[in-house]
Amino acid sequence: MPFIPHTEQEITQMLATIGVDSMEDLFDEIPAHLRAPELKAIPKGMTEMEVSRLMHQRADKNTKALCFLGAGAYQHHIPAAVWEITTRGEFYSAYTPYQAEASQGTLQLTYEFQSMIAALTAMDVSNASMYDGASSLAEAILMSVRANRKSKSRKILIPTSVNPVYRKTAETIVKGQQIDLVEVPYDGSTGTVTLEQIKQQGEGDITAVVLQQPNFFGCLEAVDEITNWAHDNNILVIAVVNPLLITVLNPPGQWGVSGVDIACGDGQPLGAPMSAGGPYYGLLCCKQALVRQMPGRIVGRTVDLDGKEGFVLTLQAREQHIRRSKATSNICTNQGLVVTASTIHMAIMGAKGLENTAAACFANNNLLVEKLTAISGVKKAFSGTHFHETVLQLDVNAAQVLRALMAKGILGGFDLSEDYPELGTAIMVCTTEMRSEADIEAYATAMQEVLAAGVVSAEKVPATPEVV
Amino acid sequence: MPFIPHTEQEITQMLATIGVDSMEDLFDEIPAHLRAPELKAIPKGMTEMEVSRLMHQRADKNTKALCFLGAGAYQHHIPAAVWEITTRGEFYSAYTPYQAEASQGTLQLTYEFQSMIAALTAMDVSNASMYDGASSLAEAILMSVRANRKSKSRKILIPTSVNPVYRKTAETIVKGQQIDLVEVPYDGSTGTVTLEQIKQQGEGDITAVVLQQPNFFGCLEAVDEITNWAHDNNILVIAVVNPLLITVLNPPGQWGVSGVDIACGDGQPLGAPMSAGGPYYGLLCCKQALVRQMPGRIVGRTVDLDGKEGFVLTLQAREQHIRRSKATSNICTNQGLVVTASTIHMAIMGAKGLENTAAACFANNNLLVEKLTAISGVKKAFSGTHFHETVLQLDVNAAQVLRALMAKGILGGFDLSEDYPELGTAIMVCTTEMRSEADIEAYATAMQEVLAAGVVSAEKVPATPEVV
Amino acid sequence: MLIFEHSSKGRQGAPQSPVEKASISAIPENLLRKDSAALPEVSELQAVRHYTRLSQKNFSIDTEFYPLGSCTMKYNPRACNTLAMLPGFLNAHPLTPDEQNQGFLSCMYDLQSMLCEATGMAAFSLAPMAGAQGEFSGVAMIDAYHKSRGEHERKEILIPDAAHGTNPATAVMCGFKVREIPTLDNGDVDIDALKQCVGPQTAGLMLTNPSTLGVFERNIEAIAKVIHDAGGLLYYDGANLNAILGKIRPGDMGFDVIHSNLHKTFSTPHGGGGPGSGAVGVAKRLIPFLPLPTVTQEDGNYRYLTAKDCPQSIGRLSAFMGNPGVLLRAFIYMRFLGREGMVRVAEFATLNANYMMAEAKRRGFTLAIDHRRASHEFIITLKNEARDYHVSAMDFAKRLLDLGYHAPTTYFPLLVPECLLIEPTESEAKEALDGFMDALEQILHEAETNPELLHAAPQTLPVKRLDEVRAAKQLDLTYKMS
Amino acid sequence: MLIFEHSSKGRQGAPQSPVEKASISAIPENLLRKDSAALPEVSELQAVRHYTRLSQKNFSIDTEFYPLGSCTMKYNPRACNTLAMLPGFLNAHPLTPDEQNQGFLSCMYDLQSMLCEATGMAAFSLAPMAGAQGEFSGVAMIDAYHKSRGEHERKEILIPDAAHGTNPATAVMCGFKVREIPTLDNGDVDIDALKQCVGPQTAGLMLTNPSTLGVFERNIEAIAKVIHDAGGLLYYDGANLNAILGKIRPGDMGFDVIHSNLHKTFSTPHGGGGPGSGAVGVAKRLIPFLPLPTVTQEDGNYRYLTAKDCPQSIGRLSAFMGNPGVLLRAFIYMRFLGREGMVRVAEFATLNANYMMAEAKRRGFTLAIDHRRASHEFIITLKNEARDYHVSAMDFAKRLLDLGYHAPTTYFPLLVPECLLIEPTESEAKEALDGFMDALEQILHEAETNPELLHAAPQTLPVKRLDEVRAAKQLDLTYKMS
Ligand SMILES: Cc1ncc(COP(=O)(O)O)c(C=O)c1O
Ligand SMILES: Cc1ncc(COP(=O)(O)O)c(C=O)c1O
Repeated sequence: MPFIPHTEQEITQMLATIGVDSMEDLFDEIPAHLRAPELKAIPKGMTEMEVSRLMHQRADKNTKALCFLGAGAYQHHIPAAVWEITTRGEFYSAYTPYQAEASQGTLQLTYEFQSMIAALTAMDVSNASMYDGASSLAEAILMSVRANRKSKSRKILIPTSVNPVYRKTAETIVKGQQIDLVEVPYDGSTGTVTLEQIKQQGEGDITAVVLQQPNFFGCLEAVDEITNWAHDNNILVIAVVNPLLITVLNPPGQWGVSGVDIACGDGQPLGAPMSAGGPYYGLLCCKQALVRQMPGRIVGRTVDLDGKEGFVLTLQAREQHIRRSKATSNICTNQGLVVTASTIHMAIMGAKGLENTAAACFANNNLLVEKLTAISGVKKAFSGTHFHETVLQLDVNAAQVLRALMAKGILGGFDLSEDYPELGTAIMVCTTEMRSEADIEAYATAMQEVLAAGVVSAEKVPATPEVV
Repeated sequence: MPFIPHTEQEITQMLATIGVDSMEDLFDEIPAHLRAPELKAIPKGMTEMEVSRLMHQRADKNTKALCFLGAGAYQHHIPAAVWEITTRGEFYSAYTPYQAEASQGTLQLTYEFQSMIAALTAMDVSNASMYDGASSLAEAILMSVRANRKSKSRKILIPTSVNPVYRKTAETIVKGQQIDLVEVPYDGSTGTVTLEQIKQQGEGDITAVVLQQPNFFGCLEAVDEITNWAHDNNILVIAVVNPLLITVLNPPGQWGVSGVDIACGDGQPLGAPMSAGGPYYGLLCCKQALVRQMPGRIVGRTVDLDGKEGFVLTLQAREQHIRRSKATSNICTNQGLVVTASTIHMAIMGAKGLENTAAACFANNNLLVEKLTAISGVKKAFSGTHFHETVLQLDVNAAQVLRALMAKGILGGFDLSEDYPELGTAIMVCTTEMRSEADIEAYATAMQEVLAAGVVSAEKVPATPEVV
Repeated sequence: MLIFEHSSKGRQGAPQSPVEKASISAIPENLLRKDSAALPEVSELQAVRHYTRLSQKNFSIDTEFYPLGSCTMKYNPRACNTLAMLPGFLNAHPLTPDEQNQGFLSCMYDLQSMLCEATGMAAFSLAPMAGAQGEFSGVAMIDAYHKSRGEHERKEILIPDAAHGTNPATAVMCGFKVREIPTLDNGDVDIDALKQCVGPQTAGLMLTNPSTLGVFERNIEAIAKVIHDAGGLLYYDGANLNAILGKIRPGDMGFDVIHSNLHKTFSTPHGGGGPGSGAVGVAKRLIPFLPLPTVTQEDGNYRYLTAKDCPQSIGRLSAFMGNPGVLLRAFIYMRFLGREGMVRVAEFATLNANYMMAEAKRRGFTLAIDHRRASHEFIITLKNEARDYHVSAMDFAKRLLDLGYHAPTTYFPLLVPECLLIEPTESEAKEALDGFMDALEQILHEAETNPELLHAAPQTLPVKRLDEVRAAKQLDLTYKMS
Repeated sequence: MLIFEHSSKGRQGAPQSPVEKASISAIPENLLRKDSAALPEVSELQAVRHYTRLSQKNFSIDTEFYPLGSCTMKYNPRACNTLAMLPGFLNAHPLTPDEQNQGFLSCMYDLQSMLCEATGMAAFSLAPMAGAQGEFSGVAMIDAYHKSRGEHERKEILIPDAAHGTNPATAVMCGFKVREIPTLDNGDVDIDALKQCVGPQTAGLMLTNPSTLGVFERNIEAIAKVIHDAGGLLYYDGANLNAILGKIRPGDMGFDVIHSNLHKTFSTPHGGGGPGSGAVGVAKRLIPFLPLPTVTQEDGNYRYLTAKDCPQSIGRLSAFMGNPGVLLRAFIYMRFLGREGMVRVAEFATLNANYMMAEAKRRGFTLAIDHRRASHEFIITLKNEARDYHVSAMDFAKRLLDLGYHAPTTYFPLLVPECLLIEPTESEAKEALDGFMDALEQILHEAETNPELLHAAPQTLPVKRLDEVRAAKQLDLTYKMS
């Protein structure tokens, strides 16, 4: 019996100890007429050999195309050591560290994680993770509403240059609490939001403003200016950042004069494989003063009876298992194992390694954009500096181009038409340090061929359903 | 610097402590004119990302054909847990357990391994592994020469139905010691050796006789009869067995009246992936009386100062590091990590699991042979029972057939023409439990197509070079 | 020692990144970082050694019996990990066009279908990333459902006092008022009290069945009737699904929405805190509201359903679809078990719990709820021991650690004083159960004869009892490298 | 507790095998096994837990500094493991036709070439499965070479007394007589003695350089001349190649045959005892005798060379070609390092050893060989401490374990009394070296003030000092299940 260790003899002994005749007797409190039928729609059990073959077959069905797609998930190199250690049974099969003395591995690691993330973001404190970047933004917004006691409006300014799925997720999660997410349009020429546009939407009492750096388009926002303006107006600033890129970009804790109040983002670029969308983790940091408004677990350093250093879950009075309906959030299970991987990843890479990686992403993207825009019919959509993603304007239907590229083994980028219809036929291309010069060359050649072959023009072809 | 942790500052400090000015000074005892040139033929160093890509590319170049090839290496299912635990750093990166107290993990595991192998073979004792099955046979032969004090001839009878590469390996290893390996031909109709043939070669003083069960052809030898005859004539018996199959076949410790004296074989079927040929391991067992003639490491159970159970390397006076030129063998490093995997494999599978696996191999082979011999031009070469390998006689050139099958994604078996020219155009097909009915059907269909398409007849085509 | 304390200025974990830093001078100076982030500078070996050694400081299923009630710490088959980490899955970008993502999508579609069958629900969404998010989606769907029918006044969620903390926290997060329903001494919900609470303001009831008290709610049909008659919906907290898998289905009990903690019942690892999955299933009338995305199938082609397809959906809960790596592990586990394996889970989880309960009683412990069947877990109350020997449930827990067992859940559910909530799971052998009961009995004896041993526990772990008060008062949440 | 002691009759680690046993009744009754083998009957969880916990009882590079002299316990990059275990390699049948095996064969060919370049030899065979088998092939080739020239009287192999035990054992295994050459106090071979030993009976000399005394043999050219002039060949035991990689090549020193322990210099893991690789390289005149198979390349196509191609070969050493999984790891490691990385290995291994040696002297230890450069290792002799405080090298070793360090090699080389042979390797940080030296110094102090502490060590490990005499006398080599 798969994963069941009982022998016939043991079963008999145990039933006797309990004082029942059969296994069935153990379920005699369940009304008979409610008993489940045979679960016919579930296939019969399989041996590991069979399951293994099935999963290999399915995994092999997935594409092996060269990936130039980003839009919130990035293919980075992850040292082999990272997941080999992370999946050690002691990390993999442990629960949340409720018994601190028997969980010092996970607890110390989490403390180190918090320290690293705080160092990266230049923020005072970090929690032990949220589900992902999008839900972390939602929690950051809820947190800002609790934290900004000077504001009564529950109005949050959120530029449309913030990742659209992050905005949608935030909407889902905060809408039960009468919070108003006010969109601020981006500037069509730069792809960034201007202080003027923010001010325009930001009349009156505003609780917080959200700023993504680089923004969804890969463009760099004027974060200092907007942060200072917000703070001058008692508005909290919530930063959404890519934790890899802030090794070279100004970290949110140093935006403007005093840094942002809350920083969030997705930890995926720091050690999580793309894995069809997860598990990743949400990072969430804040200023010291806001720590009691933080959702999720936090680990603190303390001492044991002998005065020896040790680690525990702390500030638990914020959490649902103590505070129940008055908790800062309902989150319980978080993304611990990915945090484990990410901590090891950061330790192995070091700041220098991460900086070199980020810089390579940037350089590769410049090279790609240079090569692609050299092709007639391809041009940059926005002026200004881009990081490792760039929006390109095409003459012809984006979905068609992407499909044609796919046929050549190239996952060519993100089709913006559904989320940003105003951009017309635009795609967003991404490069990480994983894309070699030869890869970039291959993309450029493929694009050239595709465009030369002539795809159907934009009007004629209905956009394919996009996954956003 | 890859895998070198020194910072500039540390290097300076360390050189100062040593009292030299530069790293170069550390090598000043090496004659200057002998200093190595730049190692130009070695490519420049790579990052892990680059190495990883290179290795994926090379691994992808290897075939993914359905494997019906055996001949000494078998594709069995290995539970995922086996190698996940085996490659834990504490097993993977430990040395030979010379400091027993700091190596109880490896030592206890090895003691369990010895116990399991002894149980499987029904022999008294097992050592902690030899390199592989072939070299293990060589050591078994050397051991028999040391052990059989009644014999002076150094003559070993070895049927040609024993795996040819085992015979070749044994030859290489024992030839320095004036040992005479006397071949005994197999019977052309049964593919096994008869007692008569053995007797014929076995006139006079014989030191030992080697018997493989199942033999190289997958045929079952009359092991009881031959063992009894040998013992009656003061000849030691060396068994070569497949450790998986003896879960259902009579184990060597029970051959004849008193069991064989030495048993060896390759541990690969018990948890080692095919891996292009290794690492596997050689198993080597013997009767209690011969234990001091055993080569290689042996772990014993003992107690510590408090009387608590513990494990140590024992009988080290047999080994080269103590006995030097008088050691039973020069072996030092063995195949410890594969032994680790194999022990976990046996524990997870249990006797029942291994028996079911062995039986499935047998049943699958019967099915395959039934389907293939239903095709005209294919027939069994030998009468009698076969285990999971069977020799098939073809009408046409075997190499050509195999090549045509390969083009259809089928690794169709072993070409016997080079090792056994007397068999003409014969191949040996193998099935393990991994081959499903659909796989077997696919092979039969492919064979049908290949033969129908008509391969060039045997005479005309020179055999391709074979890897044996 | 912290990883930061192994740091040495100028060291780099090469060869893990491009050796040279490419020029970033094209980026405006003011947007660039001024100093390097103060991460530790260690070699790969130092990192490997540090984290390998840290890992050894954890208790885990793979090393100890871990009978943590309400957490279902069963064996996590290693193959589920290996196979979920096949390159075909790991290298799949989440926005890969559906046609190129069929291997992954087919697994997700099958997982949805199997969950429907196992729970008796009409449809499932795999989007929620943990139980709490499952609850969130469930309650948000209840809200959306009532609103879609114009019943805006339904702003109250009823929750038994034995419920997990996420239940009330979730209801509030969704904008509801929470009303607590008392539990009877026999573990069942107080139906009379329940009846007095329902009304036109009732949006629904959140129930765990078997409850967190470790007993099956026998009046479930009556309860369902009370709620449905009042126009409310019934929410099933699936944390305890392990107890009834294949034996009785939430859908058949009358539940309208459920979440299933795949990281419990379906054995995805807990990873020291996550990630999990709180896949959410619904009865037919709630299908339009399911969170996005879900996976559908047409002629053997799988695709994501998005907002366009499902305009009434409560929306997205994350950037992509839940935690695919976790979902894959659950899928693999379910294919291992098959339909016949599911039933066995419930049977042996229940057998183990009832056996331990019988043993506990025999060895002199007080059961929180006596004379009933245990579900997959049961509760010992140490209130007598606390009174007589001045030892607490915490002391028992810490002493257990010394004896090589992870402690059961303590102080939950809140209504049982000094409680140990014990859940062995089906994958533990009798040997482990007996060993644990021997340890408990030994501690009971020690409590009587040598309570100091309990107060001073643990003694054999990397640290002794930790000062939690100090941790909360003298906050030290990050190490700052100098 | 042994895995056998977790066994319970009738339990099975399903789902790891076909559920039903197929019929084997077609096999004659007398050839069938009568009873099931007495293997443990445990669940998968029990096995996982048992072996995970066992693993934690090991010291290893991944958990402790492991300065075991002559063993080169350097960091084993995890990527070497991951990449060598790609399915394309793991699923390759060893008899796959060469054309379908190009990915693997190309790695092997490149590895042969890189080894040639690194050692200055003309050709390499990867067939030997460990150092000892490398030695065997080397000596067998020397034999074959002399015989091919009709010099059948060359039946003596010269070996310095400092040599590893495998050297004499190998020579005897190949049918030679062994003659020991003494070593001078400064660590160099006694050339005068050597000269007196050579003659027409000399087949060759086996030498480790740097020697196992941790010093470079400065007279290597003179030694080579003595041997070659006598018609003998020079064998290089490559166990210590780490010390000179990229700095000086055995081929350039005049060696005719060498083996390289890839599990030392090229960082394939030692796995608690193996597997290893003793790849063997030769000067041009010995190429025809290389063990089989080797890999060749023609127009970008790789193929195995077999007996047909190489009729003079000494033959096969194993069923296939060595330990491919080990060879792949070495190949990956070498590609990581590249030509520039090789030199760094020698430099930093030597830096670390010399630093520790300087520190040892400063802290009052006696060096076996003073006033010389250490190679990648060096020797402390505790003969004074043994005399003055009645503590042995063994006591020091065991006490080190208590302090969290693996002990150095003890009692080898045999000619140094009470010795510790210390090899830090290049991958260890100064931090680890200093920590180890602090521990050694502490023990030195303890030896003076409290020698009992040393005699009673270890105290903090799973077991105290074990009774080896009893183990050898009351042999208990297998557990018998009842
Ligand atoms: C009864 C119950 N409900 C809900 C939850 C919350 O699930 P999660 O931790 O996955 O968010 C838990 C988890 O402990 C639980 O035990
Ligand atoms: C100097 C020396 N030579 C030879 C060997 C034998 O190598 P192996 O253990 O790989 O057979 C060793 C291994 O310890 C060694 O140190």
